[in-house]
Amino acid sequence: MGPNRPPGGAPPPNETARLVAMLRLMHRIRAFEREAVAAMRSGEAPGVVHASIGQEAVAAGVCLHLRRTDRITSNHRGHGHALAKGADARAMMLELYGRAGGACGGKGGSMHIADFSVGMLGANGVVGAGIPIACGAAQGLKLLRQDAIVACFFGDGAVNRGPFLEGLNWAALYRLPVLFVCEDNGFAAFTRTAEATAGAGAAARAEAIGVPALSVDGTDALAVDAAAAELVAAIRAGGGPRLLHARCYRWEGHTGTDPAAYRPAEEVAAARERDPIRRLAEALAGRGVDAGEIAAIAAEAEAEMRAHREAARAAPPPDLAAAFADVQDIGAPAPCRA
Amino acid sequence: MGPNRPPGGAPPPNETARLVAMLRLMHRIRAFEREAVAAMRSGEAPGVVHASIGQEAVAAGVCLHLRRTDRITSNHRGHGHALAKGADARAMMLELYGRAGGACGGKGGSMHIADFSVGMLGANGVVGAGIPIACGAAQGLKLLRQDAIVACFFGDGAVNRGPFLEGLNWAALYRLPVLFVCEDNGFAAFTRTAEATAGAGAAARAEAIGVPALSVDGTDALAVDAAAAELVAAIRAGGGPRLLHARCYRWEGHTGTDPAAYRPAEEVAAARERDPIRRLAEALAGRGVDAGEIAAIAAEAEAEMRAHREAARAAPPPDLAAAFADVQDIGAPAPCRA
Amino acid sequence: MPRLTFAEATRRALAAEMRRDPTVWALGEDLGRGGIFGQYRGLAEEFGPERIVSTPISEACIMGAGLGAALVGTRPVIEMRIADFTLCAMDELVSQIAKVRYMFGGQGRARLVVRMPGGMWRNSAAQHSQCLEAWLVHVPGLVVAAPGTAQDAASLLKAAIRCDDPVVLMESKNLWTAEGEVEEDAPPAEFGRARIARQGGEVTVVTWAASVPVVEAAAERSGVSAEVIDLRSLWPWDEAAVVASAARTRRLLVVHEAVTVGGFGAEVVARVIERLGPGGLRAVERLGAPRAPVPFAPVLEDAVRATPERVAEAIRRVAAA
Amino acid sequence: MPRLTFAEATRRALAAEMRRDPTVWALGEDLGRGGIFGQYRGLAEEFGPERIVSTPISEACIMGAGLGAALVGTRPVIEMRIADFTLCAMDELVSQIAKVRYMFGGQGRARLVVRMPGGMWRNSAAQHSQCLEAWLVHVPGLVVAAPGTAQDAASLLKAAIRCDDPVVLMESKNLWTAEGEVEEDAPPAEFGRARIARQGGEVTVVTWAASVPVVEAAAERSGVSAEVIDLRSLWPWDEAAVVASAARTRRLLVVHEAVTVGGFGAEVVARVIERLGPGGLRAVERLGAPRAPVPFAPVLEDAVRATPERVAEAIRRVAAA
Ligand SMILES: Cc1ncc(C[n+]2csc(CCOP(=O)(O)OP(=O)(O)O)c2C)c(N)n1
Ligand SMILES: Cc1ncc(C[n+]2csc(CCOP(=O)(O)OP(=O)(O)O)c2C)c(N)n1
Ligand SMILES: [Mg+2]
Ligand SMILES: [Mg+2]
Repeated sequence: MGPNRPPGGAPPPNETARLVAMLRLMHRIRAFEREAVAAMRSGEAPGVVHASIGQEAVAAGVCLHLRRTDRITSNHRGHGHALAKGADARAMMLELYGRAGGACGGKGGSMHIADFSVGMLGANGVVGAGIPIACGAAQGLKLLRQDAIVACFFGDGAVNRGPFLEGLNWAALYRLPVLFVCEDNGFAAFTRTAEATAGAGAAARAEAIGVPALSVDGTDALAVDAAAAELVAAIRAGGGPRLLHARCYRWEGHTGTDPAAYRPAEEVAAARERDPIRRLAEALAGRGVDAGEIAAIAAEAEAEMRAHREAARAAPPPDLAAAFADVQDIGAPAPCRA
Repeated sequence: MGPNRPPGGAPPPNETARLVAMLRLMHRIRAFEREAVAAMRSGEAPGVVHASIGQEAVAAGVCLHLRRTDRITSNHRGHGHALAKGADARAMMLELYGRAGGACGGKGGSMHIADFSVGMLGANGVVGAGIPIACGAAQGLKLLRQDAIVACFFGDGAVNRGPFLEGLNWAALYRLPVLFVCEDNGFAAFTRTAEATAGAGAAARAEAIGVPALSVDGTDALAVDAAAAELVAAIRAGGGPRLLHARCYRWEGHTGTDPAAYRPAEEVAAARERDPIRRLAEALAGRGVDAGEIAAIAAEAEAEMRAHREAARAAPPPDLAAAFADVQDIGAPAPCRA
Repeated sequence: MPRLTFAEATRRALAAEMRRDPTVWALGEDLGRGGIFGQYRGLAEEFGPERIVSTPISEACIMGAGLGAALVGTRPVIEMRIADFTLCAMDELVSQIAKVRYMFGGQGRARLVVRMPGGMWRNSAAQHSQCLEAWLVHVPGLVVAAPGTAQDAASLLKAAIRCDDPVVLMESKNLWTAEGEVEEDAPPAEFGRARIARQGGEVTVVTWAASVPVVEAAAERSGVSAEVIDLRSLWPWDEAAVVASAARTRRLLVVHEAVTVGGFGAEVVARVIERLGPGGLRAVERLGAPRAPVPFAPVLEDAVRATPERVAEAIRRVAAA
Repeated sequence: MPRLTFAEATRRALAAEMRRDPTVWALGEDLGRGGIFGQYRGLAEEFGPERIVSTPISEACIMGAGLGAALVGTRPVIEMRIADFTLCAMDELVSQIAKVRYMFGGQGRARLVVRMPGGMWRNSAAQHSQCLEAWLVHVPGLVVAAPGTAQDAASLLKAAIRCDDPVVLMESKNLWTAEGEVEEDAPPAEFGRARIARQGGEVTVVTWAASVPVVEAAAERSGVSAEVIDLRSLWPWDEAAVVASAARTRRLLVVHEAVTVGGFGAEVVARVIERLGPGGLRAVERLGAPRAPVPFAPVLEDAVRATPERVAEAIRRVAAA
């Protein structure tokens, strides 16, 4: 339970509304990614897609504590983070399709989704690369005397790359307002977290580098919400960086085409049993939210994302000139011959 | 006190001989570096020299527990490590002078001293770069079923670079026979350890990554000796990697020409008071070693290194062909025109 | 001779070398699961996890550990997964591996192979599509090879493993599933020897790696008698073969996937001019990518790559000049 | 005009820019102590530790944090201490900084400067002497400059700080203590505009950075009427000036400190030939380092560098060809 919510007892009404918003967001993320994976599998959308289905509580639970002026950096599995920060879902879907009007004009694709207008500073195709960027963003905001924080999402795989150490040490040294979020979904590509990570894991490493950390069940939306509330409050109070270690599970393969044969069916089934969306819905029902309202939220999210996909299918490809634009102002490239 | 020595009481005679050897080694390191710094300051030796004067107990205390077949990797401040592992002092001095017959034929210089014949796999001009190399050396030895370990020396500055994290995690995962030695001399160039390193430091970081660690007073030769004995024994027993965090102080500036004005004179004076060599000599005197013998050890070391310096002064420069040799066999460079 | 994909050809070559020499081993992410292109499939089962080492996502340590292991006498095959990730291990490759023998006066050797699957691959966008061979040719100490046929993928890998210098293999992601005839017992390739992929008398077209099939197809359709030279290795490279051909055709075109500016094509052009004198040639051109990152959308990606149409047009242009 | 060292000229230029624009700041190791060449001396005292940030030895984070700070609207000056250490931050420079604007469709810009003190410097040996400008010219998204005079060191730094693209400054370690006349109020330099350092009619000699004074001295002593062009920036570079001069002299020599093979000299040669046609020139040569690491001993270092004698000889050779 976070500092904002009394431990036990009926939540205040606006609190329930907040959790309903969280449920809606989680449904939207899942519906978006279901469409995205289908689009990729059918060959409609080019490139690869990494889905975070099953992990929605982490993105939603963290980002609902952020303001529009706060920033996030993300990784290759970034649709949920982007949507949770308020990125335009239609522009994102167009981007996945490589169409004009895409969030990055069709030049980024799934792994490079960004929406700077809502503080989403970019997904990243390089594991761990968002960590130093988040640190610098926080440092820049501090220098500009802007009262904003940065959340930095990465996977369990990133904690074995150098930038994890360099970035956490950096943030601690300069007491930067950064919330590091390690989404530990049990795998880095085809390798289990435990096979690649020695010692007690992300939270222990963070503590040793001087970044206080919390570990939570990342499939429990209320737990993530509470932990994020606590950590964000500490950061906003000037306490320096924090790390949230959220244990979860990815339901899909590493990419949309990975059958994930490296894990037993029972393990996947057990994870699906702990569906963060279903459990949050149940909790809300327990708090008196109407079953019809809950069902409608899911249906609306699905309808929204279906519509975005339709729009993406119908959208034209980008203008070829885009290939040569936005490289640089000084010494910009000349377009290729025909 | 390490496992090999009873806590208190008179040490066994061979134990005293061992400590006398340690004292001799420490004197040789200091004498070598005094000559090296003088050679550089006078302009006789080109390039830069990083002296480890004041830190001799670390190199000596660790390497005396190594066998000839064991390997070490080192950093830019590597003369002591090399000498302690048994490298040829004369060849080293010639190398510093950039002369024919130098340890690396005059192509490496102080920052790239190596002596593969005694398992010294090289100093390194890049902070932290020796860490992955040490891990791989240990992994290779294991694959070759060679019963040997690797000691990896680096400074407090290296614990803020990515390879520290990547290497320690790696060694722990594969249970490699590596002794990581963090020589914490209080500074990384002109920056104090505490100004650059958040959290509880090298040992805490190592533990969090799954590498058991010990911290010792690195100016206390007996303490280093005992800790190294314990850690090396654990590694040889198949226990996987260990880290030794040795707190010490560098008496000289960062390089031979750095006046080190960034530290108060009293601080330097206090450090000199804790001279590891004098204290080991006193301990040996207390154990009944003759004062004359102790004085002779110092004098011999100084005479040896003076002689090496004479030899280096007199040695011819390398043959110019060396500049184009040992680049590669396939596609080797043609020498420059005149 | 069996027809094999590049992935399968190199898989068999690596297996053969590992059977032949117990000091050969491989390390990289997810190798135990066969590698992401299947080029290690089944090898963990045959050789065990100590010789097919699945590593954490620690590129700097993968590269640096490979060096350490070479210095004690093993021959590691270092897998970078995607060439772009080598950017996370550049100090280890350039300041350590490439220099260790030289700066220690010949005491140690980095007998190792770095496999870098590079270039465009199905809309992978800016961070997964780079071609950086020009960088590596610029680095003393490294041998650099770039196979354009399945046979060379196997034979150059064998040669790389047996080589006493560090060898970087620029493997093309786009070619992993391409097939070619492969003589499995073929001897290791010889570095620095090009292959005349197509004979011709009007234009000399120099290329390598994934551009080889593109250029072959373009030469076919160009209507010009173009001599296509597949360099196979970029350092050393077969200057003699290129100079001989260009001296005959007096027209030189270099085609590569990498950005033209600062690409290895510049070196080829400069060297041929130095050897033949400017008067030795009538026309020279380089065809590579514009100086722009690789975009995601298929139409945009096509706009920045040397398609067979663009290559054919360039061949005709140079022939006509 | 005062005579200033390169270090002092850039120190003043940075201070002036920091006074002018409160979003300009610098980060790197030991900057609070003035930087290792004195190019930040006194700045921490004037601007405080929040704008002159002394960092841990964390090159990847120094580079990556610089990018993050640029994305929120500041203009960081990223100090790499020694250019070679950029190898520890290559992903951040090449896959992040250079690509961020493009791959996000123009949403963000990396308005930042990367200062890379490079090249040989008093027997620093293989790991502290590299010249990697050719790599960076090959990377779309980057502007690359390489001052050869104290005035340009200042004016290019100013231009870099005000530029809306990421700019890499290849500063030469060997020049930090060299002096030149510096007009402090000079406007920022214009990227892509070369300086004719010496006029001449027989040979065009193109060079940059630490080679500029070497070539000027060599031209003087060569006895040949050599036109010396100091490129000042390598991307964009002043093709027009070089082509115009070479069209006149019909003889082109490019001199640089970096390894010749794959160096930026190859690009200059290839481009001039493409522009003038092979028939437009009578003689072409590149003079750089052999494809070997830089050795430690003074006599060996001298053996691999373009000394004024070697340059003068090359000028005479090209003039005579
Ligand atoms: C530096 C780097 N190395 C390797 C990869 C290839 N890769 C992409 S995603 C991935 C797994 C990442 O695992 P994790 O960080 O746990 O994130 P998850 O995919 O589980 O969300 C790998 C190895 C990469 N993109 N970047
Ligand atoms: C990657 C890298 N960054 C910076 C440097 C420059 N440098 C050389 S030594 C040094 C200080 C290292 O401090 P530490 O590791 O504590 O070793 P010490 O010098 O104290 O022995 C620095 C910053 C370097 N050589 N390599
Ligand atoms: Mg994961
Ligand atoms: Mg230190």
